[in-house]
Amino acid sequence: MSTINKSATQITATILSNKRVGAYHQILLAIGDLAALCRPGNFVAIAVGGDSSKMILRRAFAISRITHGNASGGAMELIVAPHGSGSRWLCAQPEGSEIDIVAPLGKAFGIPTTPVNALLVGGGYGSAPLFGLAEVLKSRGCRVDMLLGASTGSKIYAPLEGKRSASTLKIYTEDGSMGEHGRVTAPISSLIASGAVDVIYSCGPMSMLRAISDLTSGTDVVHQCAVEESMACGIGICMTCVLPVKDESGSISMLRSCIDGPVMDASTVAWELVGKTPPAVNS
Amino acid sequence: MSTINKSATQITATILSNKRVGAYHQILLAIGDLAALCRPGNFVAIAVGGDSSKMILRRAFAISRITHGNASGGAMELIVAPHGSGSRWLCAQPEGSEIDIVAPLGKAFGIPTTPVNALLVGGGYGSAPLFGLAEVLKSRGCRVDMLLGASTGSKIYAPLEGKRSASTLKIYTEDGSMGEHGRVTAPISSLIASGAVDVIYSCGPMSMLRAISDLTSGTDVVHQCAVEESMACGIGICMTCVLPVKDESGSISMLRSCIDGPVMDASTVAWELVGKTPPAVNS
Amino acid sequence: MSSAQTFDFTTSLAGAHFPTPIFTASGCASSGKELAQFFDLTQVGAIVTKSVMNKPRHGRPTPRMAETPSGMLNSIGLQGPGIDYFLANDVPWLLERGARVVVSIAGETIDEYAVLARKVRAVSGISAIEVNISCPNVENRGMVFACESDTAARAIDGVRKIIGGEIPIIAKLTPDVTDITAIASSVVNAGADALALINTVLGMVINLDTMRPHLGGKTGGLSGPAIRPVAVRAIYQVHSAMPHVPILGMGGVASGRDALELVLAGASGISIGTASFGDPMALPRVQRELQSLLIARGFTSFKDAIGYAHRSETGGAQ
Amino acid sequence: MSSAQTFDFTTSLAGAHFPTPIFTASGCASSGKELAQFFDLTQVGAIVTKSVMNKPRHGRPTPRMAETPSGMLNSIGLQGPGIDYFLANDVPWLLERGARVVVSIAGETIDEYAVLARKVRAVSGISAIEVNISCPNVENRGMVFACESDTAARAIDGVRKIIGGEIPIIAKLTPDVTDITAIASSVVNAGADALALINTVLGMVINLDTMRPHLGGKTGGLSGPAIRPVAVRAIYQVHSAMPHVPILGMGGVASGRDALELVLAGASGISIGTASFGDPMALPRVQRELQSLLIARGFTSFKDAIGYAHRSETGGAQ
Ligand SMILES: Cc1cc2nc3c(=O)[nH]c(=O)nc-3n(C[C@H](O)[C@H](O)[C@H](O)COP(=O)(O)OP(=O)(O)OC[C@H]3O[C@@H](n4cnc5c(N)ncnc54)[C@H](O)[C@@H]3O)c2cc1C
Ligand SMILES: Cc1cc2nc3c(=O)[nH]c(=O)nc-3n(C[C@H](O)[C@H](O)[C@H](O)COP(=O)(O)OP(=O)(O)OC[C@H]3O[C@@H](n4cnc5c(N)ncnc54)[C@H](O)[C@@H]3O)c2cc1C
Ligand SMILES: Cc1cc2nc3c(=O)[nH]c(=O)nc-3n(C[C@H](O)[C@H](O)[C@H](O)COP(=O)(O)O)c2cc1C
Ligand SMILES: Cc1cc2nc3c(=O)[nH]c(=O)nc-3n(C[C@H](O)[C@H](O)[C@H](O)COP(=O)(O)O)c2cc1C
Ligand code: FES
Ligand code: FES
Repeated sequence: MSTINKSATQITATILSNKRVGAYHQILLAIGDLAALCRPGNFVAIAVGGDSSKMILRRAFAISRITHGNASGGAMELIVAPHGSGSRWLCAQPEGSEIDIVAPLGKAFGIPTTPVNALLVGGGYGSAPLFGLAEVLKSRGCRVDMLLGASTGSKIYAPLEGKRSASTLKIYTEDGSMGEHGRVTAPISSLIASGAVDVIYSCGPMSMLRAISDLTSGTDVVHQCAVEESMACGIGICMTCVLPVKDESGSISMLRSCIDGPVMDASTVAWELVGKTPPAVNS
Repeated sequence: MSTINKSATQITATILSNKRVGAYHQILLAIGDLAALCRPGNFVAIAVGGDSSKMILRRAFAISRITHGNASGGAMELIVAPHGSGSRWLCAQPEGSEIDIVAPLGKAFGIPTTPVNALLVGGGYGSAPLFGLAEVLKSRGCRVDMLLGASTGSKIYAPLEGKRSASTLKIYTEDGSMGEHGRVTAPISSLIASGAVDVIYSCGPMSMLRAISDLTSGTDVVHQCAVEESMACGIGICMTCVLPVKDESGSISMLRSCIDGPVMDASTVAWELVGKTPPAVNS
Repeated sequence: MSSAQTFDFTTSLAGAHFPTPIFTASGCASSGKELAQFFDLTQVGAIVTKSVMNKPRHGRPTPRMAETPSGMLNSIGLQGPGIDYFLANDVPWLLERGARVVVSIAGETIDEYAVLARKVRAVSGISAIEVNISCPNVENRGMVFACESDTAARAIDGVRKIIGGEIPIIAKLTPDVTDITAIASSVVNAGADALALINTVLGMVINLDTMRPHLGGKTGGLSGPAIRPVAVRAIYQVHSAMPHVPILGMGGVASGRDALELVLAGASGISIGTASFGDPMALPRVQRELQSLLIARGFTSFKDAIGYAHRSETGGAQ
Repeated sequence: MSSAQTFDFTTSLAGAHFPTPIFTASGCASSGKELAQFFDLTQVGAIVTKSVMNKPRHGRPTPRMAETPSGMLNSIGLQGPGIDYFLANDVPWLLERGARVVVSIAGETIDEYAVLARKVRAVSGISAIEVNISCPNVENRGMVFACESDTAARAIDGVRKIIGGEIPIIAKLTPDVTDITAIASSVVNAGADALALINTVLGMVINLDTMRPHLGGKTGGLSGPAIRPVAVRAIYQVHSAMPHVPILGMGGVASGRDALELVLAGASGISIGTASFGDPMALPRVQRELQSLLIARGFTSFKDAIGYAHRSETGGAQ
């Protein structure tokens, strides 16, 4: 009936594997036919805590990668940081557990119709959706460079994966424990200046997304970012996850990052107003 | 400092085994040195639902039996009916799970100093504390007869155990699916009349306890019953579990069944006032 | 014993009829569209839309939510597109598809309620109007309308003058008052045909990292299972005081058993709010569960169960 | 950075001093004795005893409790031995062992509060008196004293006339009012030296087997983590309105992080109620956890954290 989240379904998925990788858990869920409907940038909303849980809201996680395959259908990979009680519960679920998920949710990354030079920038677990995205872009003939950053080396997810899926990979850590010492945004200006970048795809902390937006503003580089706001519902019914976004006329709307995002055109986000009340609507 | 619950401790106990037996689960917990402090009639209060549980109160269960023994210390046996969400959670915990318990709690059955003829009457999971009690009574030279009753056969816990621990065992079910057809209270009058009973120990639904009290009233038979009231704390601090009890002068107090019970002298309980407000206190 | 085929699940609120008593809760279903992917909107009682104001509104700054034990706080601040856009776009979309629509309105002044009622009146096909008076009154130190009998009654009176008698007026009350039956009786006297009970309970969470109130709006509304006992109490009290005023009950309903509690306390319909966040299929599920529980208890019609907990111990269900 | 050795954990409530800010909550520790098996009563701030009335009382019929999501309802009905027995037996037991004692009193009439205060005054060694005015006033249609500024103030005034200036008077308020700051300011004007916030929230559970209210007393008081956001909000509002009136905070505290929320909102002391039912060692545990959290945030003294959430964004902790 509706066009919002038109592939989304609620299913019970079995955990195929759950492995600690650095500071994260790599969790593989059997999702059957749903796999065919998931696109890079979509996310999944997961019920946490079991039957008698005091946690009443789902937790959102980027779909890191989809593997199609064997008899039992496709699988969905997640990269989960044990943060608070919900994500820690998920990371503690053993292989074989049944998990209640709703997926795929939200807007996916836009894929160019002609080959372009793409720069993928991930911060922390923000690298999650980039591996799957890189594969799709490469299959369309794009050149894919990847930058991954984090505060420390254990928070760089699977650097070897990165190497496999991108043409080049550079890693930055703030404490210098892996890759270059510094922030993942450091090389972006010169990459843009050298003309090596047509589109930037980014995912990570809001401050990183905003910093990249500052670097691309005034350039021809398109910047698609996957934002992260606290979400109560993940399906567009609660209005908790809003972000100030400008339309062509410059007027600002508070858009829901769960259904109008998480992937957004970074140049339309009014970054300076995030977490503030925009000026009153004039009508 | 206090004399209330003077052996009670909070410990983490490991589930040694969890087996379905008829309509119940027989659960064995490793409790180490605590075993030496538990007496028949004491109960244990168990935290349910895990770390993120919305169930904030402990559940009370009679200690069915204590086994002393091997290197790791003693074990506590429980007989648990999967009733609501808390007891179902407990019944679903696999071997090896760690459970948060407080035990031993409450007043135990009084053990006669000289050998007597004891009749043990259990309704449903109310048979739980009777097996351990039977062993103690027999070790003191008492004759132990046992009556077990339930609505149906699957709710008679471990009839073979009963046979082993008592001199005689009679079973009653309301649907006639096991033992005699009828209520467990049926034979009591004639047993009393025949002089075969000095003390009755009972545990089961309040209506059963009350019916037995009616049968013993006006006789010389002592009746110790283990009552069951909804308990929020199990340790005497909340006043939810009260029961109207008469003192020698006949005046009624609302006593806490968790610390002044669960075992009570049935002749002092004002059964007709249970669930009602006694007349105002005169002072 | 009745079965799902013969069971009469219909309900009515002051003359408006619904095939089932399960509704969305205002602000927990947006304009309805968003849930259409998950279930057929025509199969539930009605879609209660997010409270709409006269002008478009941005609402409060983020963060707008905090999860709490068995509940959550929200401070949305009535973000919305304004009544004109809403009536021109969202309502027709729902009506065209055959869903029943209850429009929720919210104002900052007594006048704004009347203006909103006039605009709603101009659109046909709407089943009822829910008047959310749990909003700050800018003309009176931001005091919430529903916190005082006087302002609550005046807001409802303004709506009644415009739309009274055409479609039922459901006044939605806050539980954050000393005596909810007093507020209830004043809005009924002012012309409310039914009552919606309860709105969220005022709460706050302090963020332990910033050590400041977590929500952008500082305080927020507590909803979810945590407040269910408060909802049951409010419904029971009001139904007891005014048994003939129908109540749309809400507050922490996440399952059929929860819904049944509110119905027995006196609710003629049930709105499901926060539960849809955790389970997008909550409405059809609760509806199914409620029906089975009623049938299992020997009821042949939903209406027989309304307020059943008030009947004397000896009265029977059947 | 301070350590557990140098950290100043002491607090005071209107002149009464306590080695730590963690107290029991009235009605959730009986007379104190029952918890002595689980921890050393002298190691926590104080034992707040169950509200005692002038005469012995049976209280309400059972069932007296119902578990609810992340909370519980109780309807004890102030069962107790009466003030004479209590002062002759329970208070001496606690004082002899070196515990600090806050005596909670409850009355059915304005006079009864004064009578109770006179009896408490006759006993030395008591740290403070908590006046539970969240009880029904039999002289005024059973309306709870703390629901109206007037009756709330008169109950406190009666106590002040007897005991004012000797030991601190802590007025305990119900959150079930339209404006808790108004009630707070009227009791402070009447002579309350400090406030206890919050008592339980009125709720109800319907038993789905009997289809009637589950509790013997029909309604009951909701407590536990479910109501924590309400407690934080009430404490924040009252501290904001009257920053110099000390608050004994309570409502759903089950861990150090919960206690910290209430402290940052404005509480000078924290009572632990329902959490002790689930964990008899809750008091010493919460106390330990709170201290670590404060030290980790750079505080060297507990008092510096009181009401910290109200300070401007730029002010620092140290
Ligand atoms: C679109 C999207 C994609 C995400 N992808 C990933 C991912 O791939 N891997 C990963 O580890 N994490 C991801 N996150 C963050 C993840 O949702 C949070 O870490 C998680 O919700 C925290 O829940 P908790 O119970 O552990 O923490 P708590 O702090 O106890 O959660 C309390 C509440 O706040 C919300 N919340 C807390 N932190 C966040 C956050 N950062 N973002 C949104 N809501 C939050 C929770 O959903 C919950 O409702 C993503 C978030 C969004 C919105
Ligand atoms: C002293 C004592 C000994 C007991 N011994 C046993 C035993 O050996 N085996 C066994 O299976 N059960 C026993 N019970 C009953 C057991 O405590 C309840 O079945 C259990 O608490 C139900 O919890 P729930 O979450 O499954 O049910 P729910 O109905 O969801 O529980 C909701 C609340 O009500 C309380 N409650 C519900 N039913 C009872 C009840 N019958 N008695 C007390 N509180 C109740 C729970 O503790 C909980 O707080 C005993 C109870 C007491 C007081
Ligand atoms: C995110 C959110 C937004 C809400 N917005 C509104 C609203 O706009 N108008 C209104 O009357 N109630 C609003 N409510 C209150 C709900 O309609 C409902 O009364 C309350 O949440 C209790 O029900 P629940 O526990 O099922 O959510 C909102 C609740 C939530 C959680
Ligand atoms: C079983 C029970 C009995 C209570 N009895 C009293 C009482 O006698 N006097 C009083 O002032 N508060 C009483 N209270 C309220 C508590 O002191 C406290 O204010 C409330 O429970 C909130 O705190 P909590 O969530 O930590 O329990 C009682 C609470 C419970 C749960
Ligand atoms: S999370 Fe609910 S609208 Fe986006
Ligand atoms: S269960 Fe709390 S006093 Fe008995």
